[in-house]
Amino acid sequence: MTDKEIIASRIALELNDGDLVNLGIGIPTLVANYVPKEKTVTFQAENGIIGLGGYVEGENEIVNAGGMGASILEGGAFIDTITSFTFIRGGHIAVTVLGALEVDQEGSLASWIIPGKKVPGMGGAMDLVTGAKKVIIATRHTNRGVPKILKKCRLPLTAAHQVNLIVTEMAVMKVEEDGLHLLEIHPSYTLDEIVKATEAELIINDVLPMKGVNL
Amino acid sequence: MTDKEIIASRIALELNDGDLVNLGIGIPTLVANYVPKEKTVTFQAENGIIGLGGYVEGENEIVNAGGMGASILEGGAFIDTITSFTFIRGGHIAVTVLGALEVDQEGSLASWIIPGKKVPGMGGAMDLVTGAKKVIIATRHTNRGVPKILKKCRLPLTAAHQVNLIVTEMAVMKVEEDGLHLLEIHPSYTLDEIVKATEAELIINDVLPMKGVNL
Amino acid sequence: MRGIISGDKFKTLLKDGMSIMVGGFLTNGTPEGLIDLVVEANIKDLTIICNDGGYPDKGVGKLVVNKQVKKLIASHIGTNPMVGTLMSEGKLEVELSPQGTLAERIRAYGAGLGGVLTPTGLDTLVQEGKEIITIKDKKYILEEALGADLALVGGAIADNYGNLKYNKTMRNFNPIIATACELVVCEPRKIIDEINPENVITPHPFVDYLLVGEYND
Amino acid sequence: MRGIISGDKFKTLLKDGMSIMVGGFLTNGTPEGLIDLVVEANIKDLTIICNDGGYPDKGVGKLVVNKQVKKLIASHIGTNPMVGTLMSEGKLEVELSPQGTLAERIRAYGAGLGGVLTPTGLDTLVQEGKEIITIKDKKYILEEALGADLALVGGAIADNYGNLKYNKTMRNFNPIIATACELVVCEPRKIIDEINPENVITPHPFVDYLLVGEYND
Repeated sequence: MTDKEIIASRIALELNDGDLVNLGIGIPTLVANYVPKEKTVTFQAENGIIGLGGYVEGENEIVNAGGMGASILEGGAFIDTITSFTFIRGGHIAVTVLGALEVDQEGSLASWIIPGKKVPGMGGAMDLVTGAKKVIIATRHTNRGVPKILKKCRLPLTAAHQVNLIVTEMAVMKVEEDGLHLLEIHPSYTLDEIVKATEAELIINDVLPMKGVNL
Repeated sequence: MTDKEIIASRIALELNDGDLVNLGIGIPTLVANYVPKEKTVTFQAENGIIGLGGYVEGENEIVNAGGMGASILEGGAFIDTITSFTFIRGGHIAVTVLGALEVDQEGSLASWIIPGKKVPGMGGAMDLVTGAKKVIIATRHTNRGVPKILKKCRLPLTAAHQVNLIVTEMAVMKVEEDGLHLLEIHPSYTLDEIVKATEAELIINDVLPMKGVNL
Repeated sequence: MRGIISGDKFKTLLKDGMSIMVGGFLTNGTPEGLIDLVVEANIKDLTIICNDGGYPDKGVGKLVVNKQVKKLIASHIGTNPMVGTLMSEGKLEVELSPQGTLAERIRAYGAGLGGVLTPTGLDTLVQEGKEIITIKDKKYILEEALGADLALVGGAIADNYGNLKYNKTMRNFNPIIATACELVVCEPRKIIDEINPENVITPHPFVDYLLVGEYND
Repeated sequence: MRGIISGDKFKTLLKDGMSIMVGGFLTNGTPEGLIDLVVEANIKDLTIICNDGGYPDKGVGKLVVNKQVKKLIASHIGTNPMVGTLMSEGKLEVELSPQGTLAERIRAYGAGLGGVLTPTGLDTLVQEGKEIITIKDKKYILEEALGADLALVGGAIADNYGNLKYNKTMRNFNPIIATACELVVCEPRKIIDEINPENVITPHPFVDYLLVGEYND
């Protein structure tokens, strides 16, 4: 499995039957490929779909939140932006999975701006991180060796203290009141390697091998 | 013409082609009967109709804002309460016509409660009086001889300073910055009779006979 | 949506002291079968949130008459004399909210907003005890968001997925309350295979249960 | 609705310095024909309010590239590099608003509310310069209501009365901006006789003009 596949397949295990889920662009989108057949998970696209289906090349009447041609599943609904963010901000989204530039041990996330370099804007990410019941960050553990999981984010925040779980190709970490707990590690990495690749202080008890990973 | 017919027919002249109009219960409802054929006026019922038609005895799937069986005209729409009050509060209603317990020379209205006696509630009236572009009060000039058009309302207000025009069976009065102007009087009444039946101070210049009245 | 629910199962979800939002406007669009089950369950001390007080024999009026209601939040109570009577006897607390404000307060809760900034009710009894916020020299009343434990949704055509659209004027408060309650139960007028995705008013994730059968009309 | 409008008549409604809201999400549902007319009219110093900055050759991006825009209020500008370039050169003011907040601000204006009380953006750059309101121990940013002079609505199926429904995901911001502007012009994808009253999304009184003909797709 590639790093992306490891992350996506692990996160898929966090989705429960009946969940309404919003997946961000990039690695998060891949999570949809790993939902077990026996679970009914409904995906939302914040531009206005309940029941988002897969990509459709050349489709331009139905697009997903990345503006790509997409489809709607049976039983779905097209909604306006207000209704879409009523779902998002109102706590009706069980899980959102988003990428990160930085994420920290306090559960804060930076993902929308690198001042002076790149200002894509926050789109729906600030609402998603604030409103979803469970916020999962899907990210590579480092940016070419530079830690992305920090003590405290240095880039401007997307939201403070809202992240619940961080899943990387190396580890699964959970944000708790007392700090960032290392829950699972990928068997390809040693505990030492993971600690070295992480700026955040990891609270380490009962670490398990990463679930859902096929070696 | 009865008093009610005088009031309703005079108010109908205030409606312009293309107006979206909300009529309250009672005398205001009668205004719809006097809209000239050449004008296209769309009526709204705040419970959720754009394009309200007439009463329909026994109809229980479409009701008007009084809970009575009603109809929808061609080109109409059924809407929810939020959309209905987006029209109302957002200034999308050109004219609302409402009844009054009391109305005063400052344009304040009392219509929803007689403390200790009767508390029907304000329903949609407070939003209508606050949000409609033009607020017309349709009321008998007095309550069995007791003035209803006052210097200052004594009953709890529905809204302050929102009324634009007051139409009774005796007169048409307009609320301006400097006070309540007597614009028109019904030919059956003398100026003196009208002044006596009114507690409010009337500013009197160029009074005309009431328009649209068939003697 | 979790699925179809029976009347008996529905009754097990009811508890004394609950807050319940009920759709309908002067009972047009009110789910009478669900109300009857709440009457049968005879739970007490309810906070009922509804556009109006219904009629003594219809809508939330039945709950008032059966003395199950501790507090009623509504915009209009003139059609049910029992509300006024119990209120003046001090046996029922009534909070009157302008209709548009009531709808916005519920919507705000459902949408994760803290409250509503409305000009409606300024300089009236409605503003008493509430914060006034000035924005660009205009005043607004801060009305707090309003949620509840249970929504009873009526007037709907449902599909097999739990999506809802609404019959004629029965829409009114129904789609709004469906966004603002912990548990949302709908008593649809009928169930069809699938609603066209462009015509869905309440998407299925807002709905927990459909109650069907003897309560359908 | 006032009626059908020609492209030439539409151009007479345009003025330098206008604020214009444009529907669409990454140009899905954006009325390209109306945008082209605004480009032709070459009015300047515009404030454009749209979900995003479009693409250089599509959507509001065409107005940015043609240097007609003084200020852009949007949630995302990453798909149009010209926005970033002009912004860093100080030739374009950009106000970034979270997508849900942007939609709510527009809705609030259309609904006569003074603003929005949202938790989104707390403890981020978004809250800078804004009032924080505490309700029941929770903090919310007060975001002001946002209206404009002109709404350009796309992605719609219209009927002869001016009622609108929307095609698939083209709905997005379109019905929202239609409530919040002095003048609302829609470029529908097609016009049908009548939309079922239960399926209308934007009722005709919100719409001023329909632009049809060569700009239809």
